[in-house]
Amino acid sequence: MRYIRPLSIEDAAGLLAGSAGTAAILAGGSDLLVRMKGGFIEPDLIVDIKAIDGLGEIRETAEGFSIGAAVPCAVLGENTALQKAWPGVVEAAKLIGSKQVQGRCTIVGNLCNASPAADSVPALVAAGAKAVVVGPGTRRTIAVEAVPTGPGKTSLAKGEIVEAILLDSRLPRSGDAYLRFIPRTEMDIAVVSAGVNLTLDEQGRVKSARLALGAVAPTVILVEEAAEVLIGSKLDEATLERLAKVCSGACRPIDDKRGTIEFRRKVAGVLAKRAATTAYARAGGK
Amino acid sequence: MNFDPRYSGRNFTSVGTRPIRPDGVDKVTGRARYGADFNMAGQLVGRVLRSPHAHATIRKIDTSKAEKLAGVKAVITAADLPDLTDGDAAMYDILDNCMARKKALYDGHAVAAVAAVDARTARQALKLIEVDYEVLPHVTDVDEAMKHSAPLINDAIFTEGLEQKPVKPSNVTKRTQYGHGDIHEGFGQADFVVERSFKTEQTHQGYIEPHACVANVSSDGTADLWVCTQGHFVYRQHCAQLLGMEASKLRVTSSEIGGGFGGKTHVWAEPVALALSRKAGRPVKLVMTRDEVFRASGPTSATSIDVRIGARKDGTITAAEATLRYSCGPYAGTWAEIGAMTAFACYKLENVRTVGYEVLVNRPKTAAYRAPSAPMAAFAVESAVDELAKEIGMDPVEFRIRNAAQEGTRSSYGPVYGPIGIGPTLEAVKNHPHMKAPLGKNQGRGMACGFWFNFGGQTCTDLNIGMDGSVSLAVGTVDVGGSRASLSLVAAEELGIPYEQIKAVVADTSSLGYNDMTDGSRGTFSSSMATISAARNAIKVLRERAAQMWDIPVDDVVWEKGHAIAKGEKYDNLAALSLKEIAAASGKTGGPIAGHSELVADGAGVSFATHICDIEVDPETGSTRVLRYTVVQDAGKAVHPTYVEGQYQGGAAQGIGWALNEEYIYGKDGRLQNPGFLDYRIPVCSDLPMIDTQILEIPNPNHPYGVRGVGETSIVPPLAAIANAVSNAAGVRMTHIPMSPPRILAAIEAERGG
Amino acid sequence: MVEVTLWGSLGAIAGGKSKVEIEAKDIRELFRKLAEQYPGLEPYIDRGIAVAIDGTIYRDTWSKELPEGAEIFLLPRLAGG
Amino acid sequence: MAGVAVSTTINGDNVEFLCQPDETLLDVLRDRLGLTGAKEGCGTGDCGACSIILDDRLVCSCLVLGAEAEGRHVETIEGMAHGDRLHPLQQKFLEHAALQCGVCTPGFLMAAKDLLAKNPDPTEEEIRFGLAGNLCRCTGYDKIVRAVQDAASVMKGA
Repeated sequence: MRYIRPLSIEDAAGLLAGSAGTAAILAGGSDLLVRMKGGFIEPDLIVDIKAIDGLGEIRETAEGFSIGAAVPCAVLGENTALQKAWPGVVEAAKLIGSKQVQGRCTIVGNLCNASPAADSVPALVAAGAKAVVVGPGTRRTIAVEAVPTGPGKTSLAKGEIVEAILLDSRLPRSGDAYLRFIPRTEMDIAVVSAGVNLTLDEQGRVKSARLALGAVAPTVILVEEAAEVLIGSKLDEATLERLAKVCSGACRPIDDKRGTIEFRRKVAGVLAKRAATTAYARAGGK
Repeated sequence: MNFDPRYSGRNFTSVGTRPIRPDGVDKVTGRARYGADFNMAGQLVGRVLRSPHAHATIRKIDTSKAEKLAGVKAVITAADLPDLTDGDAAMYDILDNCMARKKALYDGHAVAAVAAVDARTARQALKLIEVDYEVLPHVTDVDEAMKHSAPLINDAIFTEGLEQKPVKPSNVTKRTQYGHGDIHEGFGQADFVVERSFKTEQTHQGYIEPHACVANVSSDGTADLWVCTQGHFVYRQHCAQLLGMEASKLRVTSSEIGGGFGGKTHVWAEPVALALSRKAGRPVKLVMTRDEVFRASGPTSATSIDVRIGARKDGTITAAEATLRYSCGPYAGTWAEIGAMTAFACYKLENVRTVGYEVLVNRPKTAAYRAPSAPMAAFAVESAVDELAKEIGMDPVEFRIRNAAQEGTRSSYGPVYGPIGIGPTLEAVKNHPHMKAPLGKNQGRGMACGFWFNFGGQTCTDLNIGMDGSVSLAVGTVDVGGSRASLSLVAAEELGIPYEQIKAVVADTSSLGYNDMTDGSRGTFSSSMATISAARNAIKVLRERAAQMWDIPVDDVVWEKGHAIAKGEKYDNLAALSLKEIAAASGKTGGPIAGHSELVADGAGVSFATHICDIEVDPETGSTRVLRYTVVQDAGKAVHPTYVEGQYQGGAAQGIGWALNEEYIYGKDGRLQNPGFLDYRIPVCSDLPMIDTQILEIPNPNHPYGVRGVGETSIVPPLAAIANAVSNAAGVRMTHIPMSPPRILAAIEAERGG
Repeated sequence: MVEVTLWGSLGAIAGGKSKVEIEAKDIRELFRKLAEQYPGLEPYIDRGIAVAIDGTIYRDTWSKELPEGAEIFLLPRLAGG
Repeated sequence: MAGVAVSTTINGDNVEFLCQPDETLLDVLRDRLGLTGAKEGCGTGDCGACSIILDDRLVCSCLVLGAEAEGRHVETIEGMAHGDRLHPLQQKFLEHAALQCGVCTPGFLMAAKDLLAKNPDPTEEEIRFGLAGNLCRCTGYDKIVRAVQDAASVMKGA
């Protein structure tokens, strides 16, 4: 086993592409080290990307925000501009693990770990976030929902690294929110989760909407019908009930140690309602 | 000198104060040494290979490849731990649990172990051990295991305690029965009867420190064992017997212990570590991973309980009955029996009958967990009691007060009670402001009572007085939560000297006589009795020495407030001699001054508690929040009240976790799905409110200061108190613990649907 | 002479009796005579039996006297946490 | 497997060590450097008993590789007291009996120190959520929360 800390993203991609055995990217390590401890992975090469210039930064650009792959989630919460523009994304990122894990974990790691229950992913999908994917001599930008393809599986090719997550700058009258259900108040993996992102028109009606659900299918799902229900509404009681129904119906959950099919279906609808209500209020809706 | 353990009322100087514990600074600076914090020169790393199957015959184990791996110094299987138990069935079960002999009986059962130069080599070696399993059908559910069609876990088990000896083996090892009166007649007199079935899932003690030990066996037959344990003397006995060693040649030192709650009263990997060290000829350190702790140590029983209680319109219970089925893991136990004994212990009953069934399942061996078996029985009984009060139209507290046991009541398990605290705890709850606080929407209040026996047992304490008058107190009961502080207070009280003048230590097995474990809430009860006795013996010596110094008869010397005083007018010119002055002269008056005590501390007082809690339920998700929690419990006498409160709060918190979220989840394959703190959800700080406590002191007549045990009773009421609160908040009776959100939501939906 | 009450399961072994009369002055004598009169009880006594005397439970004290007229109750020995 | 040479700062002292690439910082602290104050309760970041402060961030040392400590500042429980003078949090933990078995205590103290450094005047709720990554099985957290509240008021006054 080797541990290497490259200084450029190109070197990192090259190392990964050129490795003969199992190679792993180390950013926060909060998933990788747990898998190593459990014996689920024994990498031959660990590529620590934290020394790569720029990867540990959040950059504000004309188009919005670029969050580097090595930025710990705790730092997202400390960035007031990001917090103001995308409170739902930030609250989702801040829900990952404990304070201890917050100091290490990253939203890119959360995305690439490809768990259907990943906290930041429904919020990122709802936000329409994009991932910058760098490979040996390649660079492409894709929608975040295109990264995970199933539990623990991604669309990334050997040697590819997600360098950053891009979030658009905010239109007026916009708001997002993320809610998850866990049995305790902290330290749990989401049993069900919902991310909602809304923009309102001048009358306070929903103009555009994106809603994503977590832990109810093999990957986080973007529920198109939910957006259709929301658009044009002022989130009256009937709309919220329809939203809940559509979201419950969109679930394809399983029974496991964390919850039952019935529970996940029901609670997906409840969380969608509640997250939509919060996002609506954040967008200035009344 | 004959020691008189009877209670004598007195005014205390030290007992009842709240000084800082003697082991405190080491624990806040990281210097305290726990099981895994000790190392020996040349030490190897031990690791255990565990069965992935819930039930399988072990056809063959091939260790040859592992043995050839560079850095591997020993590989052992059951063959290296030959059966020396000589027909002792209980010891054989311990041996088999430490290392599977013919069959692997649960997911996580040890089948082989290695000692290697480092962890990586040890891990690799485990992978090279080839075990040929024949997988057998398994059963993990307690009710399923009782069915005739269930796979047999041990075909030599024929149920004990039946009127007719069974002709076929089964998974039920024993039936036991308790009670008195005639329940048929009693139910005949009832105007209201409540009958319900309950289930509770298996939980783990959840101590934060995994089992850890360092074993060092010499070729001369002597050995040392450093280990985190609740009872190093018992560990010595068990290890010595299983390894064929002489007990006195095995010195066991108890490390600081990072929680036990009953889980560290059983040997698990310690005999394995000793066997590895013996084979390798080097010290071996063996530390369990968290996954191993869950899969292969500790858990309590899963249960299935039926309860029937009848009462007259006036609120008098006329009959009570319960059938309790407790899982034991794959080895015989007495868990249902304890449940059967404790179930109705809070009440004064004319007609009562409880029947317990001990049930084998393919799960880890059931171990004691804080008032073992009592919380589940209390959950079932106290839920039914609440429901019955509701049917009659009585306040649940009043209903319990009306039926509470008192001095002179025949307990449901047999003996007649002496002075007890159930009535006072109920009266205190009735008058507690918590009971009158307003509740909001979706909020409910519940209360429940609990009982635990408390134990005494064999205890040995040495008290040595230094030449400077400082006192070292050597005790043999492991300090699990501040007992060195409380025992120092007791020594200070008896000797009449300041607490700070005393240093208490837990002595190793070669430095002190045998002590039973710190279990059954006995630590402070028993060791304080032995400390009082040792101090009184020391005082006798101090008086003799003072008499020598004054050259007067010892009968004229009394001990008061840390001083020898010559009694009588003729001695008016003699100034009192302090303990320090007598100690300073000890070299000339007969040598070292000490007091010793070896005794069986019997007469531990039974203990009762009543808890109140408020819960909010989210009716859309089944989520719960504990809003407020109050514990009222009888301590007999609180020696160090802060640590008594700590025991009350800690037991309540464990009970809250059990009630709401903690459970062993097995897959269809018989494998444990959640062997980690991520999905075995013990309460975190943000899950709980402050836990208010009220200490009652109803003296135990069988202890000089009136002390009862306090450690365990606090985990008995929470399951029921929370179930009653959730039921009141959600408007539906909860019968399955834990009341996880999916279970609560399903119950609410079923109620709405029905 | 003391009257000794046996818990449910133990009674079955003593020929279905829930109470037996024994001439015994202390716990040691009680155990010895019980084993003599009801050989089926011997393994239980060996495994450990607790004796409640007027409500107080004794586990290991052979020398404990059994006062005339006291309520004597035999119980199994238990595990604690 | 070749070892990684690491040069780092621990509790203000320059420390150099050699470790395996897959070795956690917790194992390095405990097994190579003799700093056994950080405990392994789970090895998966779920209990917080191994909490340390790494460049002003509270982390679980079981989820950090030893190799990652290169050039960084590590604070452990062993560096919390100044000589024989206890940190106010340590003192208040003792006074409030905020520990029973004490195995979680070093982790709690590091987490509480980090919490108060970032939020000197936390509410009870902020303390409870701030310490949610540290499991305690003995106390029910009541006395821990009170000790942190008391320490916060002492430290504000100082």
